[in-house]
Amino acid sequence: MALLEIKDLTQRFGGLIAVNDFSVTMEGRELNALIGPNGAGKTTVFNLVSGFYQPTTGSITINGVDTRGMKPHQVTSLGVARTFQNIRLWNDMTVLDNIRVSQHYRLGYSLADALLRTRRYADREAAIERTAMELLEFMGMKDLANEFPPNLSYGIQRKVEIARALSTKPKLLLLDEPAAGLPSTDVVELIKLIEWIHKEFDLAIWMIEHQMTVVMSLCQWIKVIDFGATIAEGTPEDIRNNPTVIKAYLGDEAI
Amino acid sequence: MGNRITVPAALCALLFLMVAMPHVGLLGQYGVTFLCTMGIYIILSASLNLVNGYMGEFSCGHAGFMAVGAYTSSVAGVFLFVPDQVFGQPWLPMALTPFAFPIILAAGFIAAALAGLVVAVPSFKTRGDYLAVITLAASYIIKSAIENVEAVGGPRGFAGMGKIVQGMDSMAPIPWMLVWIFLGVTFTIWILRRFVYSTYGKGVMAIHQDEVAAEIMSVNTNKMKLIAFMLSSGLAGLAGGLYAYLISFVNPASFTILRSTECLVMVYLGGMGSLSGSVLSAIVFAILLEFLKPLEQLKWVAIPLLLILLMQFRPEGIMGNRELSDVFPKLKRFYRFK
Amino acid sequence: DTIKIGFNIPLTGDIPKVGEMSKDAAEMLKEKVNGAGGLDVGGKKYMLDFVYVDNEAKAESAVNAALKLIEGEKVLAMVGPQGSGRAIPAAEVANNNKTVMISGWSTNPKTTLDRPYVFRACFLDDFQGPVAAKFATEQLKAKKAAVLFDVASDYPKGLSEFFKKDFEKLNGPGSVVAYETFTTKDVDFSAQLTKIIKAKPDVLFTPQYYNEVPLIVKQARELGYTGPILGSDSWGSAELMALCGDDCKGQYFVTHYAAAGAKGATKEFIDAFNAKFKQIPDDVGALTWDATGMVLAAIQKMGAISGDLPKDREALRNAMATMRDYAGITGKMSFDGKTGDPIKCAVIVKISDKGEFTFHESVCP
Amino acid sequence: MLETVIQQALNALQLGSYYSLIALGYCLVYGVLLLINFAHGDIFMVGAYIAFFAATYIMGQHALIPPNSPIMVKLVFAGFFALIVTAAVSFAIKKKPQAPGRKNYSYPAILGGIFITVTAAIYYWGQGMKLETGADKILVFAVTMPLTMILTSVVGVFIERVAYKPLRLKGANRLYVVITALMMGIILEYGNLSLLGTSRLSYPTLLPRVVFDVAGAKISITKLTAIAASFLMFALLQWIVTRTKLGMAMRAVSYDKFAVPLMGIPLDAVIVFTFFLGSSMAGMAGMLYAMNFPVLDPFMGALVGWKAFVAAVVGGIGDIRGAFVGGFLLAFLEVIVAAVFSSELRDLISFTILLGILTWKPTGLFGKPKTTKI
Amino acid sequence: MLSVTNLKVKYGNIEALHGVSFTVNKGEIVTLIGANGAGKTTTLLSIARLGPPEGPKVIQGDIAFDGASLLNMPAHLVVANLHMVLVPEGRHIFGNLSVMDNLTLATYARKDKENLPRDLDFVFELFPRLGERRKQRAESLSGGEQQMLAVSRALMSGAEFILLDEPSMGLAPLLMYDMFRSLKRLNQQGMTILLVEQNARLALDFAHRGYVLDTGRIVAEGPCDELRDNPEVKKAYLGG
Ligand SMILES: Nc1ncnc2c1ncn2[C@@H]1O[C@H](COP(=O)(O)OP(=O)(O)OP(=O)(O)O)[C@@H](O)[C@H]1O
Ligand SMILES: Nc1ncnc2c1ncn2[C@@H]1O[C@H](COP(=O)(O)OP(=O)(O)OP(=O)(O)O)[C@@H](O)[C@H]1O
Ligand SMILES: [Mg+2]
Ligand SMILES: [Mg+2]
Repeated sequence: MALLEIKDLTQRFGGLIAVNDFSVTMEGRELNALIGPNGAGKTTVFNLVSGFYQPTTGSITINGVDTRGMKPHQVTSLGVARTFQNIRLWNDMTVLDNIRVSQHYRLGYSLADALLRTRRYADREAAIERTAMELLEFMGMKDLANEFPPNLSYGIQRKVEIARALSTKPKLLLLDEPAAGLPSTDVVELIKLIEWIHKEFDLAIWMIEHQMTVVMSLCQWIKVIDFGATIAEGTPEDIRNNPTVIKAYLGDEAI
Repeated sequence: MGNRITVPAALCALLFLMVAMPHVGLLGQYGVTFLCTMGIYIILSASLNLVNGYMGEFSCGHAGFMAVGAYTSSVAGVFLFVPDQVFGQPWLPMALTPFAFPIILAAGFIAAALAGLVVAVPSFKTRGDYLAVITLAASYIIKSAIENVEAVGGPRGFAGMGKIVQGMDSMAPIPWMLVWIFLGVTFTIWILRRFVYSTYGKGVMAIHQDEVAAEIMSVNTNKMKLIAFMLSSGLAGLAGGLYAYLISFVNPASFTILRSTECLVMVYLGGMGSLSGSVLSAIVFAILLEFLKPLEQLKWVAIPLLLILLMQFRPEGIMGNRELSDVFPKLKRFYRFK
Repeated sequence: DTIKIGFNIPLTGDIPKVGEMSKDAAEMLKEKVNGAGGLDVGGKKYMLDFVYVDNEAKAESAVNAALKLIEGEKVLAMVGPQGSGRAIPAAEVANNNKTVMISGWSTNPKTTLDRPYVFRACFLDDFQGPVAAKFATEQLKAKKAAVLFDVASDYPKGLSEFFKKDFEKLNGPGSVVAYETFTTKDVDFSAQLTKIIKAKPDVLFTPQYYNEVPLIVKQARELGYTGPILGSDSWGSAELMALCGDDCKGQYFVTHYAAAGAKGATKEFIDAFNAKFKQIPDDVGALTWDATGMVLAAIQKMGAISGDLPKDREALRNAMATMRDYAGITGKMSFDGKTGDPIKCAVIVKISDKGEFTFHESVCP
Repeated sequence: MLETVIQQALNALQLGSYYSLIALGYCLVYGVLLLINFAHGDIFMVGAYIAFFAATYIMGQHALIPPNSPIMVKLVFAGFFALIVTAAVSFAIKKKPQAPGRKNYSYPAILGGIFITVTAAIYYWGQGMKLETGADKILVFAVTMPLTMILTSVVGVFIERVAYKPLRLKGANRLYVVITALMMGIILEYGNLSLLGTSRLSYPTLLPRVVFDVAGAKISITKLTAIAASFLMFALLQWIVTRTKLGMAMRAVSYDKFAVPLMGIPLDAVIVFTFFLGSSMAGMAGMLYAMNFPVLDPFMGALVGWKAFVAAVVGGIGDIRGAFVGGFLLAFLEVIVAAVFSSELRDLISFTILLGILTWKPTGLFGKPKTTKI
Repeated sequence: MLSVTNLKVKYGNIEALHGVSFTVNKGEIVTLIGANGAGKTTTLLSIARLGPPEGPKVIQGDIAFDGASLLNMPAHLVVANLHMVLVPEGRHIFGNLSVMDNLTLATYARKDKENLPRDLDFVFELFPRLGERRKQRAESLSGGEQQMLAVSRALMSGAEFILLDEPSMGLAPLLMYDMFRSLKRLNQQGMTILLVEQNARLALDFAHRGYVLDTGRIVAEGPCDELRDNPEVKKAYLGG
């Protein structure tokens, strides 16, 4: 059974059609990209998958569960995590807390436990903290655990956001323009990081990205949409040489 | 672990002092009531801080929930222990009052918490200043509802709680209300601290800082809001109950918008999202109120002026969103904030 | 030696006028007595020392104030609080601490209800209400009456209920054709008045405070109500005419005393007050004067002051409870020893075309 | 029957006109700074008092300068008074953001003119001449209104400068500004109380007490004025906010103060102008209110202020139409409940309905739901 | 035209720039490159005179425009009188206004009303997408569309000197290249440009001269071709 299955998804905003019956299936452990001109509907697709919008028509199933009518936090608990096009960390919480709170759906203790400080509470909190610290350690941010996001550079914040997403133990990780605003040098690192995550955490990654270096060097399968509808899909090679894609999206580099 | 007992020990010592001092005449009734009022202020500001500080909403109807608690506790008490023309003969002998009192207060807590639903449910969809008005409307509704219930005396108010306090005194000659309020304060701080320092409760702060991110990062925002509002209003109800028995008389006029305003001032004066801030500000506020009385009308020019100046120098309140233990790390030795 | 008496009054809060009036009256009385060399108790002269504590018109600060006076200041007796909202809780405190308290103004039965140490200087709603009803029926020849009052304020509410009861007793059920309410601080009554006018009453009874009366009367007239308007003692303020102007002239209200055309002690009081504070004292002032006066009279009645506070307070209480025919400026008052409520007469005042409060008739229970 | 319906409708209209006028002030400031200016209700109160002193002074009833004082005193006083007014006006004009930086020589002329006329006017009335005929009083009304509006707005702007601006520059959480506003309100109330004492003031009748008869229903000229004023003000504000670039700038400020100067817009000027407008409306409302409910006390602004705030929000705070409609909605609710059900239940029912409306339309009647783009 | 000398600025009490000096001549394209947190944005904010609470506070040094110091000129006059406009990092569009209103507002302080139609056409031709979204509430625009709007606003405000902070952020390649080409065109028509760009290679291709910023200091400068060949720069910013 497919990890993610989107069938003829359509999203209207008033008059305008942001996503126009869009379909895709992803198996576990894939690393795919969704690209397309600005305003093509990429982020909207992600918003629909993560349950932030309710689709006008069409269906989204995750591991065979239809997510229609689910609230985002329920979708997340099905194993879908995401990052945002513009970073959305909780700025008044330490990095560590950011990563602890995002495990909310699997706290494993109740309000009563929290107030009475039961054994279960103690164990679970310890476990949660452990997970968080491990994650930070993995990503080499252990010493930043008690920093507040605003004091971190843009690149690090991106990494923290990815860590936060990972802490929900996702099977599918959605990255919305992870390389945006990173200097060329950091982009190289980011590529390594994503590759590593994909290997290490045994999950599927689906990313939106405008920097072809990232997309081409990472992804196995690329889907190109414009005006919400698929205009091309295939391996990096196919896409790089696909005339429609060049015309609608890639353009020529000469300045 | 040493640091685990220091705080309880300190509290017990305090409690002992409070019981002992009046006996050796170190603390008169006036002092006692003053401390009581202070205690009630602490409960009010700390509880409102959960919603206005930690969750970042702007609830300005706290007095309404206080009223619910006050009336419920009063009626419950009178119904159980005092002969009353409306509620008939008492059900229980006075001797039981000291034991039944926590239950009476609990009744107030629960009733207020339920009243909190009136605000919590809209808060799923509504946010910010719209919610502020909902809370405001709620408090108006509550007040005007009470005014229309003849059974509790309408605007004339409701009395008879004095008997119960006397009843307790006849059991043992200690400043009962002070003790109860002290326990109430301890309970409030205890429950709030445990809530906001658990990962569970931190969900509330996540909502404050970025609700969308919170929802998508698996925080069940509606549930958290529900809990926060009910807990907050419940504690306000507790404060109300204690207030009712302290004054041994309640009338709707004691729960006007002004009361809510006081709560607001204390919360923001102390700092959004700082329990120790709320406690501090409540103490400061109570002291100001009492000791500036000689200024008569000018008092109400002086106090706001002071507060405004204070905010100019500390635009995030006395404590900001930090706790005493963050300001004086040494304190951490005595208790752990985990 | 001195005698200390405490005043628990709203110097701030939303009825500061009440506090001010009480304080002025008290100050005047103090000067009068001390000027005469002090209060003569059993041949010994005592200077008076009055302590004023603000209760902000809030219940809890009324309690604090009471305790402050009783414990801190060790007063012999406490005057006030004036409003029932404050008087009831303060009374509880005073009674528990076995200290005489007398409220000038609180008309709520709860205030003195089985509290031997608590007294008041004014008559209750259940007396004033009937008086108003009787007057409306007999003098104003009213068959149908309308009532407009503030539900959120206990005093007007209680009064209105008694008026309704008695007026319907006199003129048959349903004779109160409109029974309309508003809430404290409202200023627009046109909706209610429209309803009232539609019901075509012969008289409009509105037991509201002097600052609301002008608005009610003005709006009633503008909406075309022409009949008489009857009020209660809460009208009886120096400010009424300043605020109301011509609209109020020719109207009646029930009260404790009539300023204009007053005689004897009453007149002296008014003139002195007027001279001192450049304004006519309202009923709060007068009642505070009498309340305090009664306390002093009772002290004299005690015969001697032992200096042992609890004992003196006890003695004072007994002296108060058995007070007979105290000739106050708001009329003769007696306590029957059982309750703290005085037996006294009410006065019907007519507002003359010169805008003075003129004596119309006196009604006794 | 019909008669009563009309009468009640008129009652609701005139009550609503006050709610709306105040609500508009709230809404204006909120629409720019996202600041619930809780002091607004009390600025309204200040407006009423200013209107009182202005009117009584002009009518020579006031001892500001006793009629028999020597000419010089009067002149000096008049000049001083005129100076305040002129200063206020110049402030208003200078800060008008249309022409950033550009020099404009017409101002000195205007100001001079204003100065002279005001001096003359005040000197003339300073004689303490008694005004008997209705015409004179209407003249007084005509002069008092703008005077009140200007002076009140000076108060409003002053508060903004000394209390709100510093906090804004410190980047304080907006709720701290809200609390400061609350404090300011209290200061105004008790400041007034300790200045003028506890006795209330009675506003003089300026407009003739004519009562019109609409199909048996009655309405006085004062009430009509209030209603008319509220509609006029609404139209004016609606025009400014939606039609002019200044209005556009105001809305921009509310969304992102940071970027406003980058458009070449003088942020401060926009804010000052907003407060100027808002407070002058409060002033106008205060005066009309005082004329209709002629008992002035320092707390008169509190309740009506809160209610107007509720109205503004239910209408959809930040939206001019919302405030306007909200004001009337509240009034009609109150009147209808009082008229149809028993008036005891007025607050209970009307607030329940408002609460219902907000639950059903989470951003009020006109408020646009903020599309959170992620 | 613009000369920054020994600029030191603080956020609260953290010093973010420790004495930055550089110049931009009329009709030039100059680029600032540097790692995250190097101080590029800070520099631009100080030039645009955006101060606290959000912006930095200048504590030393000077910013001069045509020789005259800007330090005590309010931000809005920098735009209105000097026609020097910043496209801020993070877009800062007015989300509650429509796309069209955003563009109109940008012309607030503009005197030469006659050129408005021309510029509007230019913008819509450069970003056709905005033309289609004319009526839409700006906050619901897609990331890239918002970026387009931010740049367009600057173009509408009749700028003669434009400060760009990561204009390509979130733009699709095609559009990005189009935009840079158009900017080049504008530059040839006399517009002066100060560009901050994460994609160092692109920036160096685009600009005439460049400065390399590292933790609040200028560490290298010169014509772009030189910088491109400078080994340190290669290693540190062009990713080898
Ligand atoms: N809430 C909304 N209301 C109205 N229109 C919207 C809304 N959200 C998105 N849109 C429109 O839908 C289209 C798709 O938006 P989306 O954010 O998915 O684009 P995108 O592919 O992410 O573009 P980019 O690469 O620039 O981020 C855009 O044209 C946008 O204007
Ligand atoms: N508002 C602020 N408050 C405090 N420090 C800040 C603030 N903004 C930036 N800083 C600090 O100033 C330094 C320079 O930041 P700046 O944003 O100018 O760097 P940058 O080169 O623009 O980075 P980026 O490539 O991420 O845009 C950084 O160390 C940053 O942490
Ligand atoms: Mg996107
Ligand atoms: Mg930057």
